[in-house]
Formats: sequence, C-alpha cells, structure tokens
Amino acid sequence: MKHLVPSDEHIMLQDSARQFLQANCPVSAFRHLRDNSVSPCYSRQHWKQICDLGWSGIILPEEYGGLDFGYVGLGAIMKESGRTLLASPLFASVCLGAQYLLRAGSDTQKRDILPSVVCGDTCLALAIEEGPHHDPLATLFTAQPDGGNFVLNGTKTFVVDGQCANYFLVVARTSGKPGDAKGLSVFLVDIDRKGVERKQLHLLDARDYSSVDFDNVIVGEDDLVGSMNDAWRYLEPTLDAARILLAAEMLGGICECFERTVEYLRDREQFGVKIGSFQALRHRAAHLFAEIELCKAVVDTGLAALDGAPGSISVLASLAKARLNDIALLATNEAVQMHGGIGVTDELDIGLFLKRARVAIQILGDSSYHRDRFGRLNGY
Amino acid sequence: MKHLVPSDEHIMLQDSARQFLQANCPVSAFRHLRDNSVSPCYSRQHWKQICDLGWSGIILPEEYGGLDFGYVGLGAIMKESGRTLLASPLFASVCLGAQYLLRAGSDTQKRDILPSVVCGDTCLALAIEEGPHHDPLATLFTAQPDGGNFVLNGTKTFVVDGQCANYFLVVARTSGKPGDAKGLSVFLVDIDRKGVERKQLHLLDARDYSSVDFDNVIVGEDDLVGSMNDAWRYLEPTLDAARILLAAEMLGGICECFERTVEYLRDREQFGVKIGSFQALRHRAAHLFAEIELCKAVVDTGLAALDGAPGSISVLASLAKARLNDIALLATNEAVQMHGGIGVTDELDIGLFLKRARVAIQILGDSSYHRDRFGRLNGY
Amino acid sequence: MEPLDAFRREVVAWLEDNCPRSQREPAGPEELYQGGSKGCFSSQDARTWFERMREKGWTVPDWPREYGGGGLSPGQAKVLKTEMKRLGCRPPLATGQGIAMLGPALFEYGSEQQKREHLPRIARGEVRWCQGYSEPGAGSDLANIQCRAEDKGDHFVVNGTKLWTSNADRADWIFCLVRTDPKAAKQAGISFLLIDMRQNGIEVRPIELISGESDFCQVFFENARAEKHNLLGDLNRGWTVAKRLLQHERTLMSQLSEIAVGPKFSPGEVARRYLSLENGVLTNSGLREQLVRYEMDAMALALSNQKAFEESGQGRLDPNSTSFFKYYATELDKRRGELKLALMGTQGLGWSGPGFDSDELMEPRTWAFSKALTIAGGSSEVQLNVIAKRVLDLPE
Amino acid sequence: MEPLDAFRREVVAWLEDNCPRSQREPAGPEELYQGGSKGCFSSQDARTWFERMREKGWTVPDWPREYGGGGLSPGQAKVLKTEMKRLGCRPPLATGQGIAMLGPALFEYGSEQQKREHLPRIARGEVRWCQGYSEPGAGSDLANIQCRAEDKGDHFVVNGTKLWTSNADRADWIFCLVRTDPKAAKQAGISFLLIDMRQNGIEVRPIELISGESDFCQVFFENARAEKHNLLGDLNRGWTVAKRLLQHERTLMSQLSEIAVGPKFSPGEVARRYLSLENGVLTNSGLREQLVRYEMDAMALALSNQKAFEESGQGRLDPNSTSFFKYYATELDKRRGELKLALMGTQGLGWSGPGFDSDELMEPRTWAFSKALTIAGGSSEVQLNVIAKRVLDLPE
Repeated sequence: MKHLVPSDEHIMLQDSARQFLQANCPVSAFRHLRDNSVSPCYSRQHWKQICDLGWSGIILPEEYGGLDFGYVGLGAIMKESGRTLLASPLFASVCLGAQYLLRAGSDTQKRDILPSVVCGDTCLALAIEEGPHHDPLATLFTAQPDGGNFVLNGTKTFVVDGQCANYFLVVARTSGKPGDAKGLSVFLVDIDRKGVERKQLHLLDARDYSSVDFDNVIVGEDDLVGSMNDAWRYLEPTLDAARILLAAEMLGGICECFERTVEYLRDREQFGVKIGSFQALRHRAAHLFAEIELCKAVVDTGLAALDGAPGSISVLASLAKARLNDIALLATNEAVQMHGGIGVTDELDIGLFLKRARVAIQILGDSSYHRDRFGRLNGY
Repeated sequence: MKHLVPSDEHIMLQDSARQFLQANCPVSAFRHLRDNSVSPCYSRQHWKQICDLGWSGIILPEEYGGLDFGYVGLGAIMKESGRTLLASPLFASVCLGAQYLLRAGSDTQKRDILPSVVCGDTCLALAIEEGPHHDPLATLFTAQPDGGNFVLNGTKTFVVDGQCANYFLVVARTSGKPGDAKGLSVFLVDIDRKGVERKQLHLLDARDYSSVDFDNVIVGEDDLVGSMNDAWRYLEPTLDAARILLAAEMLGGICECFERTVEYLRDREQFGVKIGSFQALRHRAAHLFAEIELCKAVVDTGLAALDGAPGSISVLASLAKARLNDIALLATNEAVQMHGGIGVTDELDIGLFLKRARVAIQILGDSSYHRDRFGRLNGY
Repeated sequence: MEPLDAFRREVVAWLEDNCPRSQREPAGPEELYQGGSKGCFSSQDARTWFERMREKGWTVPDWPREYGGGGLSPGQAKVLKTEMKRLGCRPPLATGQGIAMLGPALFEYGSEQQKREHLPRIARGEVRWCQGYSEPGAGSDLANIQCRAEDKGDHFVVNGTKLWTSNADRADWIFCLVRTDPKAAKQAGISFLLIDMRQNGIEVRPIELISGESDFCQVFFENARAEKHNLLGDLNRGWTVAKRLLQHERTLMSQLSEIAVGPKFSPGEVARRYLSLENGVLTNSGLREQLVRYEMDAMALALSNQKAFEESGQGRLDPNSTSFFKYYATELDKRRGELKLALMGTQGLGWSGPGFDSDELMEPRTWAFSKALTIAGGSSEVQLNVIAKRVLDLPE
Repeated sequence: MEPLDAFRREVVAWLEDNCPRSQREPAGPEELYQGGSKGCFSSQDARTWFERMREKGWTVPDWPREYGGGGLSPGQAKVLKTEMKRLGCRPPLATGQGIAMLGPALFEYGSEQQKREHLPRIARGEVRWCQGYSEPGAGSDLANIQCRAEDKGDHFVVNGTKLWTSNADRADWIFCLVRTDPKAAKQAGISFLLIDMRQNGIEVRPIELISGESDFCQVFFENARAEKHNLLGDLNRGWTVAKRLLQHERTLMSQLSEIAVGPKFSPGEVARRYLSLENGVLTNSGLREQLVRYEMDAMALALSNQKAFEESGQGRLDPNSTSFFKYYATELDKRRGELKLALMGTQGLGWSGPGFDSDELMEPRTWAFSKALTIAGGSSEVQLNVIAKRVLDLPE
C-alpha cells in the first residue's frame, strides 16, 4: 500500500490551493496586512473565500458540512499556505479547534458549532499555554465545580488567533496536580462571557495572538467538551495532529525560502561569476536539500498516519515538529546569509519567513520538548 | 601581567622537547611498538632518557629531585608528546600519580616515593574508574577498617599505565554512599601485594591499560595518602590539573593532524588542480583553524591558572577537556575525510591519531561529563 | 493488496519450514556465505539454507527465472525481504558486487550471450565479482583512468593498476574501467571490461585499513588477457555503463546499515546497557540528547527511503536521489559509530583480548570502518557536487 | 606591575569621583552619546560625564595628547577599560567609525595636516564619521568600485552610490572608496577620499532592516565635491588603506558583544529566569545543553582574545588574526541570539506592545540584527576565504 504517494485527488487539491493562494494571497498580501497594522492580521475576504473553497471543512465529516477528505488533504493546504505566509484562522480554528471538537465533543456540540466553523462564521481558539514554554500537563488554570457550573480562574497566554476567535477552548485543571495527565478538562467559552478579558500580543510574525485573563468566569456543564478530568485522552491526539499540520505549514515555508535562495544563487553575480558557482555555498545548499527531503518524508508519513496508515502518531508528531523546527532554523538562517546584505533588509521577503519560523517553532512545543518526548516514547 | 605568553625558558623547553621527541620518538617509533606488540606499549629506553631530561620532575620541588618548573612547562612537554604520539608513563605516573602524592602525601611518603618517580624507577597509576563512564564520586570500591589496617575489595578498570606501574593509587570508599564527595580515601598499594590481580586491556590506541581486581587486599594506615574520608579535597584538584595536562597532549595531536592535513591539501592534485583550491574544503579547514586557535587559548589559560594566574581551575579544566574532546573528534574526522582513501588505511599515521583521540576523550571525563559539570559550576 | 497477502502467507510458511533455526540468529561478519571459488560455508546449516534458497531463485528474488532468479515482482520481492527480516533469516548469499552492481548493468547493457554466461553464475554463487574503478592518484576523480587495454584482435591486453578494489583477493572475476583510446579526452576512450582474475597476469595485494580489516586491495595487471566478447557496452563508451553503476553503488551504500551484518545492538539498546536510567529516562542528559538526535535523523532517513521506494513504483530510485541517499546514509553511519562509542564509554574502546565481549569488540572496528563509507563509492563531497549540479541546477 | 597598580588606583578614584551615578547603569541602545552635529545627550549627566572624560582625553585614551587623546600606553588603556567595565561606567562617547576606523587609518597614512584637522574633532565628538565602501551589486566583492571621482584640479567631483553605510543619516563626514582611474584593473585605480557630507550633492536614504531599525543607509553622490587635500594615502592607492581599515573593522566587530549595549541579561541569567531549576540544575536538559555549549565557546573566545592581546604586546591584533576573530565572534553573536530566543520561549517573541517588558522586547530585535553581523564588514565566507589563503596558505 502506498501511503506516501499522493492520490490524484490530493494532487489536484494541492495544485488548486497553490493557484488560489499565489493569485489571491501571495506574500505581498501578508506584507500589506502587516504594514497597515490590520488587526487581527488576516483578511476576512480571503478567509471567506477559503471557507467557500471548503478548506475549513476538509477533515470534517459531511454531516457537519465538511468534505471528509482527510489529513493528507489538509496537510497539502497547510504546505501551500506556508509558502505564501497566509495569515488566517485555519490553524487555530480548524486544525486545532474543530479537530478537538470532532474528537471530544458531544453530538449536540458538534452539530451546534462545526457547521459554523466550516462556513467561517465561527472561529475557535485553543487556550492552552500558561508559561513561556509549551507544557500542557503543567496546567494550573483552575475550573472549580460550583453546583452545576464551573468557575474558571487563571491566565492563558500565546493563544493563537485569539483576537479573531468567537470561542475559546480552555484547558483547565479540575483535579490532580501539575504534571498529571489525569484531571484536565476542556471548556468551550464564549469570548463575551463575563470575566473574560483578552489582550492582543504583537509578536515577531505579525499574526494574531492573545493573552486572556479569566476572572471568575462561570460556565455550565454543557460547556464541558469531552469528559471531565479526562480531556487528555482527546487533547493529546489533537495536539499531535496539529503538530503534524503545523509541520506541513513550516515545510511549505522552508521550501519557498530554499527555492528562492537557490534561484538567487543561480542569478546573482559577484567577483565576475555567479555566486552559485562557489563550492562552499553549493555544498551548503546541497546539504540543506538533503535535510529538506527528509522533512518532506517525515511530514508526509505523519499526515498519512493521521489518515490511518501504520505508525505511532505520537512518535511521528514529535519527530515532525522537532525536525521541522530545526530545519526551519537552518533554512531561514542560510537563506539570509546566502542572500547577503539584501537578506537583512525588510524589503526582501526572506525576513518574513525568518520571523514566522521563530514563532512557529514555539507553537505546540520546541525541539527540546519534542526530543525529550521522543526519548521517553522510545524508552530512554 | 602576561600569563598567556610563554617565557623564554618555556619556549626553550618546548623547543628542546620537540627536538628530542622528533628525533628519538617520532610517530614511527610508536608504530613500531604497536606492530611488535611490545607490552606494556612503551620504550623503557626512551622513558629513561625522558627522566634523565628531567621531564618526570618538572612540577616537583627540587627537594624531591624535581625541577620546580611549573605546569606551563609540563604542558609544553605534553603538547609535544601529543604530536609524536609518545607512549610513556608520563601522564599516569607524573601528571596524575606524583601530582596527587605531592598534594596529599605525608612528608615521609613524598620522600620515599617521589625521587624514585622522578628517576623513573617507580611508576604510579591511579586506579579510579569502576564503570564505563568517568564518575569518581560514584565510587563503590570498599576499604574496610580492620584494626590498624584496611581491607580493600573491588575492581578498578581503565587504569591508565596499569601494566607498567609499581604502585596503584586506589580510590576507595571508607564511608558515605555513591555520589558523596565525603567518604573517599586513597591508598598506595604495591602491585605485588597479596590479592591484587591485574589484567592487561588492549584498547584502540594500543597503549598500556589494566583492569585490576582487589580481593581482600590488606593495607596499613601508612598506606593512606591524604586524610581518611577526605581525599576529594586533594583528588579533585589533582584530576583538574591532569585534565588540563591531558588537554595539552590532545592539543598537540590535533595540531599535528591539522598541519598534516593542510599540507596534504596543498600538495595533492585531483581533477587537475590542488584539492586545497576547492572552496568547500578551504572553508572547512579555515573553520577548523579557528576552533583550534580557541583550543590553544583554553589550554594555555588552564596551564597558567595551575601556575597561579587568576581563574577558576575547575571551570577551566572542564572547559578545556570538553572543548579538546570535541575538537579532537572534529579534527581527526576531518583529517581522515580530507585525506580520502589513503586516510582510512593503516599505513597513514592519521588513523593512529584518530584512535588515540577516542581513548583520550574517555580519560577523566567525556564532554557530557564536563558540560554537565561546567553548568553546575555556573549555577545552571 | 489481495494477491500480495496470499504471497506473504506462502512466503512465511516456506521460510518457517526451510530456514534452519541457526540461520535465524544474527550473523557475525564472517558467517555470511559470499560465494565464488573461495567462498565457504560457516556451517552445514548455512549450506542447506543457501541451497534451498538457490533452488527457488531467491538469492536474487527479482531477477527473471531464466537467469537464475526468482522472477518476483518488486512488490513480492519487498514482501520476501520484509518477512526474512522479521523472522531474522540471514541472507543465504551476501549481496556482493555481482548481485548489486554487475547484475543490473548486465540487464541494462549486456548482450543475450553475456547475460546467459554471467547472470546465472552470480545467482548461484559460483562466481564472485569485484569492481575495478579507482586508481592510485585519482581519488574522487574517477574518469582519470590510466589502466589501459590494447586491442589484439580477438582479445585485449591489460596493463595498469586498480586501487580500493573491495575483496579482490576473494573474487574470481573483476569488472573494470580501462582506457582503450589513450588519445581521447577523459571520459571518452574508456571501456568497460569483464576480466577473469584466475590468470598469471593479475596480482592482488590487500591493504590494511584502520579497522584492522583488509577488505580493500590493490590489483596489478601485467599483460593480463580479456576476451573481446567480455566488453560490456560499446568500445570507448564504458563511461555510460560506469555512471549507471555508480548509482547502483550509491544506492547499495545508502542501505548499508540495513543490510550490513554490523553490531547487534542499536544505539538505544547500547544506551540502556551502559548508562543509568531514572524513571525510564537516561540520567546522562548530554548523551541522551545526542542519542535522540541520531535516532530521529535515522528514522527520518528510513521514512525518506520508504517514500522514495513507493514513489518509484518499481523499487528503483530516481537517479538524482541516489547521491542524496548515499551522502546522508553514510554520514549517518559515521555518526552512529561515534555515538555508540560515546554511549559505551571505556567499554567501547576494546581492540582485542579480555575485558570485552565479542559484541563490544565489534563496535570500534565498525566505527573505524565507517570512516571509509563517506569516501568509497564517491565521497560525500562528490555527492554534494552532484546534488548541486544535477538536482539544484547551480551554475558551475 | 607596580606602575600599572598605581595607575589603576588613580583611575578608580577618578572614575568614582567623576562618573555620575546615572552613567553607571547599563545604557539602552539610544542612550549613548554618538557625537557629531546631530548627536544629542540623553541627560545632563551624560553631558557632564562626556565633558569630563573629553577633558582628560579619555574618549580615545590611547591616542596622543596633541590629537585630543589621553596619551595612555596600551597597558594603561586596558586598565581604564577594565575598571570602567567593572564599575559599570558607560562609554562617554560611543565607539563609532571615526574612533575605531578612520582614526587608526589617519595615524598610519595621514599627513600631519590631515591628522591635525580630523583627529581632535573625532576625539571631542564634534564630527561623526561614516564609511562608504560597499556598493549596490557588489556585495562581498569590495574592490568592485563603480563610484567615481573626477579630478578637477584642486578638487574631485564624485558621482555614484554607496550601500550599507552605517548611520550615514547621522554622520557629518564620510570616508569613501572611489574609482579615480576607470581604466585600471579592479584594486588599482581606487582612491581613499574624505568627504564632507553637508553639501547639496549628497543624499542619504535609510534602509529598513529586519530588526526594524534603519542603521544602514544608501548614499547618493551627484556631483559632490571633495577637496584634493582630503585624499588619504596616494592617488589610486586607496586599496592599501582600505585593506588595513578592513582589519580594524573586523577587530571592532569581533568585540561587538563586549562593547555593544545589547540586552541586559546574559544567556545564563535568561535561562534561570524563564526555565525551572531543580537542585540548581535546569530541568530542560536540551536547552541546558545548548546553553552550556554556547557559554563554553564564548568563554573560549574571550580567552583567545585575551591571549591575542597579551601576545601582541601593544594591544593590537596580528592582521591575520582579525579574520578569525571577526568570523568566530559574529557567528557566536548569531548563536547567542538564537539561544536566548529559545530559552525565553514565547516571551522572546514580542515585537511591541503589552505583555512584554522592555528587556524582553529588545531580544528579538537584537536577534534579528545579529543576522547582519556575519554579512557586514566582510561576510563569514569572506573571512574564511582570507584564513584559507593568508593563514593556511592554501593554493587558489
């Protein structure tokens, strides 16, 4: 069985995604949003078009308005969106939010929310981080049972697409102590609920992030998504799938950066010759090519596994995130250095990829987190 | 005060050491010992000459027959000995053994032993390792008090120059548990003492190593070197000084390997040009040059600190050992690769440096040990 | 899917019936049957196992039956390989230069007569081959061929010398690049010649490596004779065949760690054996970091190999990929060697004698030999040059 | 030793008496006085401190007194530097292109008249200089100078453009490489010219960098005028001066991390702030490993700098060392930037606004700016070329 060879349908999807994005949301579109301080930094019009194309429902069953086209399909979109630095709620609302709801939500919750996510009216954002380093099991944020309700208290930071969200999926501790997987619960919280206060964070990559304070926010039992104390059972696979999808986006960025750099090496002259003829640069570019080939295999294997191909998803997710983190660092730094002076100017797009990479590296675990996890999963 | 600029006397010493070693103990002399399975692998005649030159007493006071010429002097000898792969008891008997006795021994012990070490009649060997990784505080080897005596039990492995030694300095636990610095004691044990059984180990670098069993070996209180339970006070600085001296030897090997490789790049032709004209190789050689320059500074600063210049000796020792380990690995691997096919033949000397480096890396702590220690010493 | 599943069941049943118990243990480096007139079996079981597999043509499962192969499709061949690996069956005949290199070249460039003459003898392990490419002083500059073959009507007379010829001292025949037109420019004027080594004009001298082995040899030709019909491909066009063979060699070398009979324990197992754990985590965090980095890269490479296999559709790599796999795999082999030595500490330094078990003694030699892998078969630098030129299309 | 000890006591006493308390706090990037007609003081204390130091000639302590300097020996100058650093005294006048680059060139190549005209104005912070070397399209190929100066008898007329000119928008004068002989081969035919920027023929356009700053500019010359007596060195022999200056630039850049007013916290402090410790050891072993590796290399580089200083005997580096220090130090600066971002996690990603304190906001910009350091002043690749050629004597 060929899990790693895309089907004709997937190739068509990726081609049309590329065409749409290159035509409608090229890097210059992102630059425009950034320079004009559009807040939150995405184009509602493009997002609407994207939802109309069905990308927001790729992994969702048809009963919720989705295409049921699997993770390989969504991964293809993510790769292309990485190439043009598309800023949209796709990752937060679909890859994280809708995915979690699909795994953990009740029928009612799914029927109520998912179709609205697919058409783009609702944006979800996962409020999970509490400190500067990804560590979901360390959650301290409390949800105190109070009659049939829960009272939420605490601060969530680095909430991806927090400003454009209508709902937060909030990870809270309902029992146990930091470090325990048992005792985590997830609540769906309307951003307009009393006591919710969000603050926009302006990061390096000029996208949409929030820090959100929850001050005695009261939610009902109906707002619990997945069983109480047992959210980790759904949350961990959700995070792993999202890590692989984010790795796909990072792969797109890496490939775009690399191709632009190789192009530059072919064209640019110095000392009377093309700089691509300098052997030291040739070898570095060739090495980078090899590393990127491995990235492709890792991402594609992870996506295929999410669609049912064999392999441990946890291991593949940590492998993908760690490798893509590391090669994103290498590829963007090499791109700047090989471009020389122009590479450090804001005028060139390479700097945008450089900055996006540093933020993506921190989303859902840096390499030290995933190497540690990979070691534990392998028994050392 | 210029601590890092060698005095005229030190320059003269290093020059004469180089002349002596190149003339009498070049790499071919070591190869001869190896190929003829001389056991233990050193030339008694060369060792006698070396002792006559006074190198065995460089760091010892004149009252014990030494030259009192300091660690910078001994370091100069070690560098040169690394260049010709000199196999001799200099490291074990002088850099480790005599040094420890000088720090910790009683007047009687020093008077009895040191002059004999200086003239080469006595060889000392430190029996410290018990497992595959350097970890002196983990010592389990027991010395049980019994009346006025001690009964030693346990096995010591990787005893450097164990076969040519007349005495072992044995690190034993007299109290406390593995991990404690308190509770270590050191005993001077004649190799002919009943219950001592040594076994030659044949390692990669074809030098002299032993594994030694101690089966109810009885030693007296007089054989205790340094105070009971408190040997760490002398042992730690002894180990640090020896690490810096070993780093000096490794530096010599690295420099020799590098210079031979650069020479090869200058001479060897391929595709009709000198291979040293290939930019990728040029850049790698230049990078290695920079790393080696840093090695020189680190070793020289360490040696100067041992002679009283400012600086934390523990920090400098861990820095020196870790850096020299890492660059020895890099330099020898690059030397093989840049020599190409001939580099992997036993005929070329580079392989001998490659193998010596792997053993030296394990003596008194690999890089993971010293990086961990450097972090602790710096409060992280 | 269906037919392969049936085949798989059949294969497993057959292997379980026919592979002797002793041939399902990991083999030491000297235990594999290499074939040829000097090959010998390490045991009666090894002979039995070889003979049974030879009868099925499964020494070369994907070669056509008429040339001594098993006639399996790429998919079937992969199933066989996978199941043999799973059951721990040793290769009945080691994958030498004949199977991996000359065989594919014969299929592509050989005449029917050449195929009939040479392929079955490879498949049946009767003839062991070696490869004569490199020459002294040439190094990576492979087209710099000085060894010359003079046309004497029905045969050539060969004079010159070849270096880094693997196992030439145990081979029966050598396939060789020779210069047949001394006036032509480098690549032109080279021919690809098959030469019987069992003649007086050929002398073989083994070269000792830093690993202590002597797998490589220097081969001297002094008026050696080669029949005209043993020219593979056209006269003066041998470079075409050679280039193609280089790709096979790269592929072979990129799979060394998979097919080689190296040390028994993986780096992870070695780590657990020589380092302490606390709550299932190695306490030496520096070495653990190095281990995880290696294991991750090795896994990524394996996935990349799998992807290339699936994409190729026929079990054969895209020619442009071979350089990248050869480069990455052999560099990784070197890293694994250094890693295992680091993990084993002083127990990884044994060269001989007491104090080390046989598994431990294998590690430093494998480590030393790994240094040759990034040089032989086109050095890492050559592979990077090829990637830069052919794949990235960078100007020269 | 003795005399320096006395000097040290004297210096410490004077600094303690004369350096205002506020000038002994770490300075933000905008707080240092840069001199020149556009320079301004961040506070009255900054002005006082500058004026007191200027009176002693300690803005350039090792320059001779007759040119506005302090007349200190290299040893004394180092004592002053060390003690200022120990007491936390800010530099009274930032080390710009005038002090670090043009000054040494004037001492080596300038006429007495040139020295008297320019040096004291640099020392007193009256004139701020910038350097016009690179041009669009030239990159690392510095000798590829298109900007031309035509001889008009008593003056030159300059036309062309310079790129990557640091702080040109805040400078008064520019020292420039210009082509004075268009027919000569590359390096020949270049002259070294000092040009007053306060004239109509010169336009300056800042370039925005990825760090958000615009330290670099493009400078356009359109019939700009430069007096003949402002030629430094001989006509058409400017490359000699330029090469020497490049060494000064490399030295300067290799000490950036020492002299720059970068983020306040060291990587070790950052680690302790953003990561958890257990028994004094960071629990994140992967980041700890990265931190220790960086700190060890940084310490080794510092020791190497110290060694070079002691060996030089006069506080000046061996010309061949400058490339190695420039290469290693700026690569290390980049590593520090990546390391600190990694240690700080999401708190190291802030670009502006709430959620981050001012120290945190400085980190990503310093990180971004560090990318320029291995490109400006001769890229790392250029430095490696120089080492290979000049130090290792490898054939080209």
